[in-house]
Amino acid sequence: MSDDLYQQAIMERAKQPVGAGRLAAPDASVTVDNPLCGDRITLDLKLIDGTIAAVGHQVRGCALCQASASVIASTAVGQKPAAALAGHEVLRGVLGGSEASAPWAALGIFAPVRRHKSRHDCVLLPFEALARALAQAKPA
Amino acid sequence: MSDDLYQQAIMERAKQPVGAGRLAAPDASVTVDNPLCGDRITLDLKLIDGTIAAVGHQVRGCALCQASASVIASTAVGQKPAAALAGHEVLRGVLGGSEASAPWAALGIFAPVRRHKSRHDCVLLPFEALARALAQAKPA
Amino acid sequence: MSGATAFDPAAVRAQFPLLMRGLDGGPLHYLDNGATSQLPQAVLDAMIRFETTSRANVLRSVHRLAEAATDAYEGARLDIARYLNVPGDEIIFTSGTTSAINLVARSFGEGMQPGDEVVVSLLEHHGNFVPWQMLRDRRGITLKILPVTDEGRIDLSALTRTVTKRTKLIALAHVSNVTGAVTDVAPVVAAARTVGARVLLDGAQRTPHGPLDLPGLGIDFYAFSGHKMFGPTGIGCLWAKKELLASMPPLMGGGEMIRTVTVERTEWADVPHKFEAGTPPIAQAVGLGAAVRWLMQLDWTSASAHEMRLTQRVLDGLGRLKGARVIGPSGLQGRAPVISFELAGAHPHDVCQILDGFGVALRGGHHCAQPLMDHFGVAGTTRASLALYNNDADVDALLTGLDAAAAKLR
Amino acid sequence: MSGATAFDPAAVRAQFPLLMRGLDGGPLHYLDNGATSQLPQAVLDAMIRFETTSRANVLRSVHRLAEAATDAYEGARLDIARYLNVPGDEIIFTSGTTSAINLVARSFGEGMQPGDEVVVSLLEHHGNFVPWQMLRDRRGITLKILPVTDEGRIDLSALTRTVTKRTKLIALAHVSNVTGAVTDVAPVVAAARTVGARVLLDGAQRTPHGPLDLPGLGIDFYAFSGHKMFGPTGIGCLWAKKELLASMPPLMGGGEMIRTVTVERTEWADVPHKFEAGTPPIAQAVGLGAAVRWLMQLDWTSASAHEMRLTQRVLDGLGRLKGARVIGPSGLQGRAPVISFELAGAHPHDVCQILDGFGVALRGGHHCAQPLMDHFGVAGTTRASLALYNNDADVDALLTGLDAAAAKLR
Ligand SMILES: Cc1ncc(COP(=O)(O)O)c(C=O)c1O
Ligand SMILES: Cc1ncc(COP(=O)(O)O)c(C=O)c1O
Repeated sequence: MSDDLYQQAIMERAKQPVGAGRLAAPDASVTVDNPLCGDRITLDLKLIDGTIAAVGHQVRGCALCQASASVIASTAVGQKPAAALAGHEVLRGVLGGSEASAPWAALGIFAPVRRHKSRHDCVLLPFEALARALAQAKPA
Repeated sequence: MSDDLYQQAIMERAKQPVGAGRLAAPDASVTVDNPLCGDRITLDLKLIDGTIAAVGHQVRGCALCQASASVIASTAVGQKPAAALAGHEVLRGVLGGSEASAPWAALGIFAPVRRHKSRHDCVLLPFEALARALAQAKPA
Repeated sequence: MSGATAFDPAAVRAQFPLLMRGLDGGPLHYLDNGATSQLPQAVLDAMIRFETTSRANVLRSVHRLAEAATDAYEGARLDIARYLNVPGDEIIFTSGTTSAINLVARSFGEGMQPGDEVVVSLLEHHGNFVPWQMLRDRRGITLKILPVTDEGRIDLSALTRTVTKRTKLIALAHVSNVTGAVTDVAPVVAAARTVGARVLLDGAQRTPHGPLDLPGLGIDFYAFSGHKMFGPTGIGCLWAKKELLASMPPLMGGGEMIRTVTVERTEWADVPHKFEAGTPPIAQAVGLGAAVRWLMQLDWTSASAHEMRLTQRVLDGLGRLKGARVIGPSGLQGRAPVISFELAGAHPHDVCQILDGFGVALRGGHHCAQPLMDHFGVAGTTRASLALYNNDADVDALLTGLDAAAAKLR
Repeated sequence: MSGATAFDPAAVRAQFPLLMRGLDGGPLHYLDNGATSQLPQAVLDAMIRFETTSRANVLRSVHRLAEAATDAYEGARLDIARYLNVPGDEIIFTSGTTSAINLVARSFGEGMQPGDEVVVSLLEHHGNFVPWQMLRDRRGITLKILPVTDEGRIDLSALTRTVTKRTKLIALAHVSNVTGAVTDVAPVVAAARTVGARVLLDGAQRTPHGPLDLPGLGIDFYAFSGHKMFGPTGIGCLWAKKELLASMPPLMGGGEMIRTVTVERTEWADVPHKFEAGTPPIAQAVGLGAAVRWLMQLDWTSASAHEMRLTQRVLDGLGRLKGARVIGPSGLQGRAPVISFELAGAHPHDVCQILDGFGVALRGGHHCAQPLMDHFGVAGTTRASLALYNNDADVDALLTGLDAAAAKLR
């Protein structure tokens, strides 16, 4: 049954997402679409001394996308860009069948998504936005 | 067996076609192609007092096309345009299963073509040329 | 298979091997017919028969196989023409609705001048929207957009102020793939006639629901896909009046569409072959021919009544579901069995995913109609689209699953 | 079906239901493979399996059927990419060779300026000739034509004087569908590189004869059809390097090829989907994937040797037949098993018709290569085109039938 996707861990993150809402004066801000489903995330970043100080996001997307954005907001704050970007790899690993490792252990909640290829992009979209936002912030 | 197409009656007409060659000063001259097979006929007409006085043809086509042009040349000379055009209908009839009637009885040799739809255009092509040539000659 | 027989939904369903097989050992409630319908055994058999007894290229060779293939291919064209009540040589085989409409945009459309106008609506599928946007950007035409009503219909009251002397084409969905609204064609044709514009209907969502009389509609172009009407993928048709087709340049060049080719110049073959460059989708045409023959032996009065009864059940069920909002006509009048809805607080993909757990196949998202989604202020909708083989068990499973989804997601 | 097995022609032939069935109770000697090849049971089975277990639209819905359909479709893309030794996302599904080449002409070609040059050859199939003529008439480019040698090969010695700084594309047949000549690609690529031109190969007659290493050829575009390589009709592919595809505008607009659509503007999706507007030929892609998997498990060293041995037998037989003239290379070097010939005094259609009486399927006519026919001063040729399932009995029947035709027609 595919509704094992909607376990408590994911639904809690999706319903009370950490970091929901835009930041006031972000250092970087990107909007990314999923062309196939029309989902969209806007992700704002604030960096202080090369460390992620705040993450805001506005998601027009499914519970998986919401939950993924929430994990970013709750994990990436306080990280250096490289550590934050590592989350993208950890998530790909989880979708490929690996375990989620610290500091991105929370991504383990997405293990049930693995079997649902058509939903991989839903959880990956916020991380794509994060990567682009960090790239945008770099030259500043 | 489909080689019943190549009976003596057709092959004789094809090998010694009546009217082969161009006319010197035709009143009408048309070239018609079969787009699907690349066959081509040029048909020349001479009319005297509204009667077909001579037919010449140059065929780059198969035995069926040659034989058909030959039947035209041997039958249409001396006819009025309306009688000549009637040959087109007689031939369609033969291909549909009817008997060939005088003065176009010679078209009966094409009865075996009936079963070979892909060859109908081969025998019809010279008659299409004849129709166009007569149309061209009319205003003159 | 000959003569109209009374419509028996269970007997019809039994002819669809995939529906009978079900999904992972459980039943399959296939309600994603608007995306692609299932294939009846008769169509599969016709294609297998073609591949194993008559496979060859068409219009090319004189051997018996090639004659059989050509007969099958051209015979399919005639069957499809009968389904639409038009002459066979007005049917052009394309690879689908999208390529049919793009053909019109790139051929008929190239004859337009800067400032000429094409009128579409806000509810068009991207397949009848993007080609005209591209034409606009290529040729400098003006793209005008008819609004939609609150019930998700094209707002035809806007025709008079939208259509002008510069209007060359009005291109609209016959049936919306999102709202299920059936367009009232007569006023569109009337508006077009007053200014000499042509009318194109995108029939992708109409053709699965029974035979048509295109000349009776008074339109100029009709486009549709095989895979949505119980036929194969990889095939569709463009219908247009012969004089119109004769006046249009071909889009693609290649074999079979020429009369003569020399190094200097090329003369085109006659319609319809002028528009069918290269080897056409032969087996797929044969399959689509079998699909329309299959469709034509059904009693469409009963089949439509069956589709409408199930549609009403879905609408009623959604009416009882808290937070559900139908995006489309509330009643059955002028409506096809395509039902889109929003479930407050729940994303369509999550709804579809949970329903998949109940064996119910739905589609969620923008349905290739983003401008309409923007208009209704939603990212997407959830859509149940029915075909004549659906039954009460399908509707029951849908409504049960939606209750569960609502509970879980909110 | 896994692992390369020794090539057994009889065992291969036994996998083709139509060949086993024969024709009207007699044997079928199918030598019209250059027009369309036959379909092995494995491909038919793959398509039936798709239609009866996984049929749904792709890339759209999240239900299990749609996931299975998407996997099958994208999996086929990867299999085809393996056959050509290229990355999967460089394969674009089209409806055939003709539409693949027209796509290049209408997309890459639109970037050309008046005076820019496209180089083709005199032996091209209309599918690789007419699109460039149309581009010439549309954009004012210059179309340059490489001559052919007496042996029916593209005369590559003319490259240096033909290719100039204005040359943007050299578009040639990889294998001629008339003469069977295999084009020597290296000098073409070298000539193109010196002026920064791109190279397109029309691979329609090459892909049925074993896997390829496209990157090793150094070319930029490759086009081919499924139906000539033991796959379904209604499908073909364009391969091009990803950067090149990324720089090209789409030809068709519609669903699946967009990132976002608003009333004002549209952003395209990434390659390859940018070029696949609308519902693609899904079952046909699945079938073509099965065809290349089937092809890849054969031992192509033996299979090619088998094809070449039969080709030599045909050439020898024609050498003994009075009045026969081969139009094409006299030997096996740089030659595919496509053999065209003239029989003095006999029209190709009559030859084919008489051979049909012997159960031999040939093609006669201009083979969609009228400029080449004009060059050789013939209205058409008779062509025997072989595939790996042909056998000695096919060659025997051909040679016996030709003797009879010669006697009858002259
Ligand atoms: C060399 C060549 N190019 C192009 C084509 C056109 O292929 P299709 O008709 O499948 O588009 C063919 C086949 O007829 C061919 O032999
Ligand atoms: C109304 C409408 N138009 C056009 C299309 C495009 O059809 P296809 O994808 O078969 O080209 C669809 C189907 O998706 C549709 O529903």
